[in-house]
Order: sequence, then structure tokens, then C-alpha cells
Amino acid sequence: MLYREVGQYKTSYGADQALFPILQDRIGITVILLLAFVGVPLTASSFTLDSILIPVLVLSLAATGLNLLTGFTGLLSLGTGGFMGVGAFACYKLTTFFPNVNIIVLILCSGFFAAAVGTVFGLPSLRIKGFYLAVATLAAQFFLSWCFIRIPWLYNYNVSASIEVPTKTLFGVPVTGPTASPVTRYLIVLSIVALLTLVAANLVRGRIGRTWMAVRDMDLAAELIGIRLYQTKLLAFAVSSFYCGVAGAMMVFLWLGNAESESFNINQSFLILFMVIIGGLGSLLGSFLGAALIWGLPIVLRAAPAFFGLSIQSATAEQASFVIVGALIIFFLIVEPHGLARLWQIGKQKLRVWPFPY
Amino acid sequence: MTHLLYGIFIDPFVQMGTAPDLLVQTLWEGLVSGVLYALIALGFVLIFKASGVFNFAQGIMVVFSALTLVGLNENGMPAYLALALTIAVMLVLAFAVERVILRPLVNQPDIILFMATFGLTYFLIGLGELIFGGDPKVMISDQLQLPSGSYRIPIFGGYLQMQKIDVAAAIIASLMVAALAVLFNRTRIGRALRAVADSHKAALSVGISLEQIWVIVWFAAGVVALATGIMWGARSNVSFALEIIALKALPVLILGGFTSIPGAIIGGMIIGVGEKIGEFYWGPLLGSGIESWFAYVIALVFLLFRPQGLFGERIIERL
Amino acid sequence: MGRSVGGPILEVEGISLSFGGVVALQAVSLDAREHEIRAIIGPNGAGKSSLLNVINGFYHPQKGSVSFKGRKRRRVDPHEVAQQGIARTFQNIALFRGMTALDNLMTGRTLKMKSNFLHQVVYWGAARREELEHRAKVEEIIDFLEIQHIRRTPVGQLPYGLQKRVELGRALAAEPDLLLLDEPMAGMNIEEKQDMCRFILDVNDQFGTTIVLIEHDMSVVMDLSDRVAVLDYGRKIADGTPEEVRHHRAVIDAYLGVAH
Amino acid sequence: MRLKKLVLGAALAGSVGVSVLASQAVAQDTLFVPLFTYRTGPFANSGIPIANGMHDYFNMLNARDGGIGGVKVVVQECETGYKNEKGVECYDSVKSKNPLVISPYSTGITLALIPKASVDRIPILSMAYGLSASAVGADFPWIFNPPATYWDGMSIVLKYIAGKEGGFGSLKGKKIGYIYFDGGYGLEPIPLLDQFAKEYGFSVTKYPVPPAQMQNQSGLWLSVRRDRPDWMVMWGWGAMNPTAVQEAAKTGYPMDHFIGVWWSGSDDDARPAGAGAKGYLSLNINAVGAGYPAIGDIVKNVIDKGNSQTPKDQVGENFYNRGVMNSVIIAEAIRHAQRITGKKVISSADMRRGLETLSISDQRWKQLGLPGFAASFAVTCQDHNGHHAAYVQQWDGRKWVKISDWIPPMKEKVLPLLYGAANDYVSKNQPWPKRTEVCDDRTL
Repeated sequence: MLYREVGQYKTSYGADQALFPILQDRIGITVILLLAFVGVPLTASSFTLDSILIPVLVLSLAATGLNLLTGFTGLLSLGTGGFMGVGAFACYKLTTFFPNVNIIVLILCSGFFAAAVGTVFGLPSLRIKGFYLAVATLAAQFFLSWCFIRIPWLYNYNVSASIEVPTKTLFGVPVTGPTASPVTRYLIVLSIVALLTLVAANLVRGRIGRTWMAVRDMDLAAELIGIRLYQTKLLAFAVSSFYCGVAGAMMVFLWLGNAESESFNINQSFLILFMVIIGGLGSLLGSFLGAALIWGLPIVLRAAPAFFGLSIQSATAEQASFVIVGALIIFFLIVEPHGLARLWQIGKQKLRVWPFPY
Repeated sequence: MTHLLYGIFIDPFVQMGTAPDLLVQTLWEGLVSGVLYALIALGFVLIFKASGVFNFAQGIMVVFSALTLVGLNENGMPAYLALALTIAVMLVLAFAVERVILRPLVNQPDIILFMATFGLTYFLIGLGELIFGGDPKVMISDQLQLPSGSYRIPIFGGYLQMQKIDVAAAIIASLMVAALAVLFNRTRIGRALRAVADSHKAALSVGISLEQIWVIVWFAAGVVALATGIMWGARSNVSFALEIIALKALPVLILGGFTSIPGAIIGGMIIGVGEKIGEFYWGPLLGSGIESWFAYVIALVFLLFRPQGLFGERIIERL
Repeated sequence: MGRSVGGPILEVEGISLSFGGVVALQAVSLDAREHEIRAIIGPNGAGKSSLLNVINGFYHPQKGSVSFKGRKRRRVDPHEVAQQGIARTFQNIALFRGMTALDNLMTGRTLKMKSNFLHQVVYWGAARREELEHRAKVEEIIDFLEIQHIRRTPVGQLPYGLQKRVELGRALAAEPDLLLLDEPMAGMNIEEKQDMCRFILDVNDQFGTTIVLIEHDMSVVMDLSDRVAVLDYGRKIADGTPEEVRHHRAVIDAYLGVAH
Repeated sequence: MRLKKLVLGAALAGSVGVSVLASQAVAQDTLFVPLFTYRTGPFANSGIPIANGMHDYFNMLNARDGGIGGVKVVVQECETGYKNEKGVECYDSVKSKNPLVISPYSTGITLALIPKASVDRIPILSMAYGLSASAVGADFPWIFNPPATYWDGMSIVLKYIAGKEGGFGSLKGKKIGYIYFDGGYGLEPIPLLDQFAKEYGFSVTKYPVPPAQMQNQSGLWLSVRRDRPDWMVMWGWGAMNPTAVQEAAKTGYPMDHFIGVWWSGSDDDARPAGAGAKGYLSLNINAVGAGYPAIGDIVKNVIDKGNSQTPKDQVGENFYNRGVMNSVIIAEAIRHAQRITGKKVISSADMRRGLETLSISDQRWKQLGLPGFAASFAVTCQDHNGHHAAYVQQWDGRKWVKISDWIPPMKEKVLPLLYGAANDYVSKNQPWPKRTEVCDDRTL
């Protein structure tokens, strides 16, 4: 009986349209944020930060971006990796042009370059739909990753054809490069992700979000209501690519510290798509759950044998994890096609009537 | 600038004129890889036509079937027995897919089924490596009596080099297409398949079990995959890197339309020839390696003019 | 009826429309006056829906013109039409199934919303104020249509009758001057039909909205409408008050299916 | 419904599992040597034999001598699949367990780890791959890439070609085709190649192979047929190698004019082309064949005891021996470190000193039971590479045959480029940590 909104009366539409209308949710999110911002930095090991939390956050942001496009606007894209790459390389060039500008500003700015490119490759969406569009976005994917290698200007003509992240400091504290501590990088990633997630939440609960969903659910009717399909779709592409771009920039500057064309290949795109669909199309929460599952699972699986004192060849573990991840994807889709987010809803529903079955 | 324009608009055609044998050779290579793309695309089409599923796993099915074949043979099984057994394996796979994936997910939105085939892809990659190891295998061309060596036909003062295996690939591909055409248009199953393609309800009302149809198409796709795997394996070797190439079937699908068998073939030809010509004559301008995306751009441009593909049904929007 | 029918607000002149070889409409002309309820009837495939699609710009006729509020137009895009104040419902419901009833209605007001992207991003100031204003307006319509209880339900899960009602609500949310209803009562039971009739009359009465509706149920048409136009094989074969139309020779033929 | 509960449960369990991760410590009285390997993915064909070689040699030392200096070597493989993210993850998972040295076995991963390792003070051994510039000990105290850099390799290739053509003078007007993996690895030698082309007046045509096209090279080889280069030089890896050899054979390119770097000389690279591959050349830095006492010990103590994944017939293949060589270098460095520090259980810092004073003479190779297995080599405080000789081998249709003497690289050409690149790297990655580590006296 702990979780229920009974007795919480909304006295204004404002209260009713708040992000978290239910008190328990508000408490919940506060606790989570406190844990994330205070608890984790104090306790987590550098491995947990570097190999689990930072990646999951970065990938969640990319997934959020794709979700805005695929989940909310109904446009299937396989170019995510490419757009992330644009963000990363843009950020790298920016750091070389403006070495003294605050790196966080640059990371956010690099999103705009991705947005521009994304919009261009979004143009076909005006003529084509569904899988045809998906394949069209593959053109973006392959063309971009070709550019990342074939245009040396993008990586400052490094012989290695890869971008090395320079050390940038903020108030004297190094935030990028090898000397930056995992905690610092984690906190920055967390802040950016939290901020952009809030923005996404605002967008999808307002007019823009509704027009996106309208286009997704029935584009013709939307048009007859007065929604301009072209602008709506292109806006979706732009915003989505912006998120992917920022994610890409963070991936290189705050996570890996180095990248080459291959870091943004087609598999990256597929990985993000997994996360979105497993997490739940059209759900921001889902993007996070999906990212956590898809990224976390193989790590758990790789650690599991040792944890249970078995010694398994790392290769075998890797192959096994492929099998299991594949099986789980199918399993999840069968159990709940609407993704983890829906499971969460169901869980809440149960909690609401607990301890009674109905 | 003028140099660039020359490189784009004049030089390639000069080359074609001065070395026609190379042009012919390029066309031939294009046709061959086109055939292989087409074979993969064919697998997609079969399944999409009958179950509306965009089967991403087609690519890995190619690798998996070829691996099974070679793996069985390596464990001392005579080639043809191995071949038969591999076909059996593909049949089992078809049943498994129908039972485990399609049936529970029937009537789900396309994208969910699409994702499910992604899951299948991961599963097969892992399984394949677990059983046969990650190291690439050499296709057992000789045991299968596949021709090796090549014809060298003098033309235009130069010569045209045709690998016998490629010729075989072309022949086998056309045979398969013919067989499938017959299957689709002449047999009861074929009518059923088309009925399903038109509408599941209709099919049911005609008293056809969807399950059977699905098993059949997935099995057919599996066999096509095996053929593709053997052919491509014989050209390079059987390794998981092949799976990436399978993506090339997607632009083929766009050109040919997702539901048209002749479309897949002709689309394959266009893509194959297009990208080879592009790489060969225009690639050097851009620093080469454009083959990796050229096909997709061809398809993309094409889409803008004909959104439903070469043979795809016309899309009429109505309210 | 205590309302004054004004001058013509919508004039359709000599519309001809065909897809490939198939002729859907042939030189059809009709008008609708302010505040009136105008019905279009005719057998299936007579071209009724096509006519509506022409009026709100979804189809572009080969010949003829449509003028609304005196502004003549030959070829326009649907969203322009919507901006001029024409809203509609659809024969087979075209709601946004994934969204709640409330969101569907809010979407209906898209054109009335002006706040820019940045405000949306922060969801503060203008954007927030706007949201709340429009929410208030939408709530009025929700009360009016008596669908308070299903506010938060995704419309995909609603029964047919309610969906039709929500769709009407979405159209009303745009505060249109002209409302096109494509078979608003198709597949409803008596009670639902009666409710729908009431709503249509009230809309027309309270908001003074001009209504053009397609309907098969003769009794409904005859009670509701001021004037009735009859289409058959893409031609207009009769036009006038329900009384006149009811006794019109061609109409009777058309409905009894006498060979021409 | 039950299913859904189950799933919720599973998700929960997963999240718990994660938290218990990095908790697998390594016993303190051992020598911990993580090996980054890839037995999966499109590069597995190159990765597997190397991984086997590296693994087996350490197992052999443990079984035969009870470890190194009486201390057991703990080997832990981490599967990278040749993916950079995985590599970084592997690094993060081992760095807290006092790893003596990291062998990334991927140029991409090496590049990603160079800055990190320099800060975490963990040595990286990128044996004949990675960033050529990292040979400059003054700038990269923690990175070691013996016995030769890609630039050395390219200079050796050109030296060999020149030898066949009758001296560098006669390279004038010749056409050399360069087919390479379109990534950092394949792009690195290009500056040197271009420089030589300018100096000796031969022309270079470049044929990049994008990763997605590794097994789809027919178009590329058509261009080769058109351009008719006198020699083809290959910097290939993974599935790209066998495909290239096969396509070359198909196009009828003279195989004895087609020469690959030491990473394009695996038995699996040549074998698939069958008879067509006969005559294919490649550089090598280690001997092939199982006819060495040490390798005999491996067979006796490890493989016959079933403690290995290696199929017996692959022992002694080129890349297997490459892996063995990698482990020998690590083992020798550990011995050096133990001698310098007088400690039995050493730290990564000690290991760095060991690597920096490492030298293996022909005499020592013999003592190791590997006479003539590789050129005698030494790295110094300044030079972490040594720029040692390589030889050319030829595929006779069944196995590799050594067909040249050990050819030393053209240091005088390579070094300037090397220092230039090192400066470039350091200047682009300011502030780059200044070297503080003192140089050990080699005579110890």
C-alpha cells in the first residue's frame, strides 16, 4: 500500500502536468539523483565508473536520441553510429580551433554539427518510410565512416588516423585526457545526461512531442490537422542527431579517450537500436534501462564464471554471452514487446495494489 | 577544378574506350558479386513476402550454414553427406525459428519481429563460434566438385578472365531463381505463399496453416543462404567477416523492392555492376574504397525517384 | 433552431477528380452557408469522401475550385486548409492511437500554439503558460463531450463509439469554422447515435460551427441537416432541403438502383 | 504474468551481479600477465594462433620451471574481439590487479591505451605494431614496441625490392602498389613510402581496403590489373589477408612480386588460395617451425597434457611462434627486472625497468632453447624498439620458407621520421607527462 496516488489531489492543471505528478515518484527520482551524484562517487570503484557507469550513461544518451527519432516520431534509423562520429570529430576539431574554450561547451556545441548532418540525411524521410528509410540511413552510416578515415583534416593528419583526446582542465581540475579521474568524468557525463534528459522530457510532453507522436501514429491525419510533416520529421532528425552527436563526443572525450573511424561503425548503430527497442520505444526511461541491460549483460556474463569460481576461456565466455544476449533479446521481445519500460510500469501497478493481487 | 571535371566526366569514358577488355571484365566482376548480393537478397525477399518479417539474420545464416558444412566435413564426414546434413540443419533451424520466434510474436509490429531476427543473429554468431571456433575455414570446393581455375577469353586485344567458380555461381543462382519461380507460381504451396503475402486472414480462410508456410519459407531462405555461403566461401573463405557483406543485400532490396524475386535479381545486378564500375572508374578520384558506401548511395538516389523500388507494388495513400 | 443561417462560407465549383482512368468526381458543385448543417448522401463509391478530401486539400482535383470564406483556391496543402479553419473527422477513425485522449485533443490545438522551440526546451514561461491555457480549453471540450473519465487512456484501447467521440473532440479542439464529418455515426448503436446527434446539434448551436457531414442513416440526415446534396457515380444528382430531396426522382432511382 | 515477474527478477539479479565485478583479485605472490586476445570476430584468424602461442609458452614455463625465478606466472586472457571499447574495458578490468605488462595486440587498442598507461604507470608491449613513434623512450617511457616498427618494415620491404630490381637506382620509374587495411595500422607506413617514392623516383598507387570490404576485393584487384604495378606491398590483417592473396592469384598477379608485412604472413593467410598462393612473400621477425627445444617442451609439458587449446598440427606455425616470441620477451624482461631489483615478485614499475634493459643475444636465444628463433636484439632507455632486422619468407604451397638473410632496416631514413612523429604526438597531446623515470645502468 506504500505506492499509490490515492489522496493526492491535483488542484491545478500545472500540478497535473508536472513531470512526476505522483509524490512517491518525486521522492524516488530525488533519491536516485542523490545516489548518482553523491553516493556513487563516494563508493564506486574506478572499474565500475569507467567500464559500467560512464558507458551506460553515454550510451543511454545516444539511445535517448535514437528513441526521439524512432520511438516518438516513428522513423527507423540505422545511422546512429555515424551521427555519433560526427559529434566526436566535430568536438575534436573544435578543441583544436578553440583550445581555450570550456570543453563542456565544446562537447555540447559538437551536437549542432551532428544535428546539421542528421538533418541532411533526414531529407529522404520526406519521401520514404519504414525499412526503406532504415536502409537509406545506412547510406549515411557507411558514407560517414568512410569520411572519418578518408578526410585526414578531420583527425588533424595524425599518422595513426585516430583522434587523441587532449587534456583539458576545468577550474584547474583535469576533466579529459588520461589524467582526469574517473569520478570527475563520471560527474560531468552524469550532469550532461541528466540535463539533456530533462530537455528531452520537456520536449516530448509539450507541443513538439505531440506533433512527433502524431506523425508516428498517423501522419496523414496529422497533416490534415495542420502539422507540417516535413518540418516535424526534420526537427526530429535534428534533435535526435544532436543527442547522438553529444553522446559521441562524450564517448571519445570522457570515456575512451581515443577514437578512430571504426569506433563509429555499423555495429554501434545496431547496438543503440537494441537498447532502444529492448528498453521500450517511446519511453525515455526505456532508453536508460535498455542501455544498462545491453551493456551490462555481457560484462556480468563475463564476470559470472569467475564469480562462481569456474574457470572458462575468455573467448568461450564471449561466445556464450553472444548466445545468451541473443536469446534474451528474443525472450524479452516475447515476454514484453513494449520493452523494459512497460515491465517497470507493470511493476509499479503491482506495487500500487500490493499486498493485494488486484 | 578542370582536372576534377575531366576526371569525372571524360577520363573514365576514355578509359572505357581505350581498354574495353577491362570494361568487360569490370562488368563481369560486377555481375558476379551482383549475383551473390542477389542470392542474399533473395533470402530476405522470400521471408518478407510470406511473413512480413525483415529477416536481418539472413546474413549470418549464410555464414552459419557454410560453417556447418565445412565443420561437419572437417570432422570426417564425406562432403555430400555433410551437405545433406547441413540442409537438414537449416530445416531444423526453420522449425525452431517458427516455433520459438514467429509463433509467439505473431501480429506484433514489424519492428519487433525485425529486432527478434537481430536476437537470432547474435545467437547464431555465438553458437557458430562456440561450435566451430572463430577461425575462418576453407570452403571444401574440391570435395563438392566445384570447378576451380578460370577461363581466359581474349577480347578487344585484351582478355576476359572468368573464374569457373563464378560461372558456376551464376548458373546455380539462376537455377535457384527458376526453381523458386516455379515454386511460387506453379505449385499449391506457391499459391498459398502468395495468399499469405496478400493477407494472413485470407490465407487462413483458404485453410492454409501459417506455421507451415513460415517453416517452408525459412527453410527455403536457409537453403539459399547455404548456396550463397558455398559460393562466397569458395571465392574468399568462410569467416564471420562475411556477415558484414550481407548488408549489401539491403540496397539491393531497396532497388528491387522487398517483395519481388525478379526485383532482387535485377537489383543485385544493378548494385553489383554499379559499385564495381563506380569503384573502378571514379573511385581513384575520391581516394578509393568508395565501394563501401557507393551501393547505398545508388539506392538512396534511386529511392528519391521511385520510393517503392523497381518492382515493388505502388503505394497509394488513402483515408 | 434558434440560429441564423448566413451567406455561403464554402463554395465548391465544378470539381472533377480522377485517379488514373478512374473518375471519382465529375463537375461537382455545392455550397455551404454559415451556421448551417449540410449533408452529403449517396450510395457507396459515389465520391462523398473524395469530395471531403478535395475540400481539405488532401486530393488535388484536375478541374474546378474551392473557395472558403470568399478566398478562392485551386491547389493547397492540407495544413494550409487547417489554418483557414477547416477541421474534420474520418470514415474509419484516424486517431493517434498511441496517445491518450487528452493528448489527441491537445494535438488538435497545435495550430493555435505559438511558443518557440527554446521555450519548449525549458518548459517554462511562455511554453508552460500556453500549455496550461490550452489545457483549460481542451478540458472544456472534454466536459462538453462527457469524456472526462477516459482523459488518460490511450485511445487505441477505447471502444469504437468513444473513439468517434474523441475524434470529434480533436476536430473541435481546433475551434474550426467549418467542420467536415465523414460518417460520424457509422457502426454505432442507437444510444451512441443519439448522443452523437446531440453533440453535432450543440456544436452547431453553441459554437456556431458550419457542419458538412456525410451520413448513410437517412433518418439522421433528414432530422439534422438544413440542406442535403446527393452524389451518385461522382455526379451531383440532387440538392435541396430534406423534403425536396426525399421526393427527388433521381435520388429514389439511385437508391433503388434503377439502371441509367 | 509469471514470466514478467521472472524478468523483473532477472533484471534485478543482473544489477546485483555487476556490483560484485572487479572483486576478483590476483594472489600477491605471483606474476600477473594479462593477455588481450581475440579468438572471436572477423580478425580471429590472425588472433587465435598468436593467443595460443603466448598462452602456451607461459604455461610451459610454469610446468617446466615452476614459473620465472620460482614465481608462478598467472596468465589471464581478456577477449577484445579487436574492438577498441572492449580493449579499454579489458585494461580497466586488470589495471587494479598490478599487471606487469599489457599486450594489446591491436594497433587501435594500443593507441587508446598509450596515454592511459603512461599515467597509470603500466608498461605496454606492442611487439612490432602500435605507434611507431612510441619507440622514442624519452617521450614514451612506458611503451615498448620491439623489435621493429612499421617504418622499419617498409624500409626493409623496399630494400628487398630494390635488391631484386638491382639497387635503389633502378627503382626509378617503377610502379609500386600499396594495398592496406584502411585504418591506423595500414595508414602508418604511408609517409615513409611516399618519402622513398620521392627520393628514388618510383610511383606509388594506394589501394585501401575498408573493414567492411575485407572479403570483397575483386573490384580493387581489377584496378591492380589495370595499373600493372611492378610490385604489390600489403599491410593487411584478419580476413583481409587470405582474400587478398586469393584475389591476387585469380588476377594472375605474379606472386613473387607480392610481399606482405610480418602481420600478413600467417599460414592461414596463404593456405586458402591453395596452389595459387605459391610464391607469395612476406616479412618475418621470427622463425617458423616446431623444431626448437623450447617448443618441444611446450608440446611435452602443455599440449600433450591437454592444457592447451592449440591443435598439435598448428604448433610451430608462423603466428603461433609470433605469440611465443611475445611471451619470451615478457619472460626475459621479468628475469631482467628480478635481477635488477633483487625482488622475486616484481611490480609494473620494476617490469618497466626490466623491459628497458632487455637484450637477448643469439647466445641467449640458444640458452632459451630457441637457437636462431629471432634476431638478437636489445632495447635501450632512449630506443624502445631497437629497429632490428627482419627476413623475407616465401610460401611454397604448404609452408613458409626463409628465402633471404636478416635484412636490417634503413635506420637513417626511419629515425628522422620517428622523432618527427614523436614530437608531433607530444605537441598535439599537451600537456604530455615529462619523463621522470631514471635510466638503469645496463651493466647490472
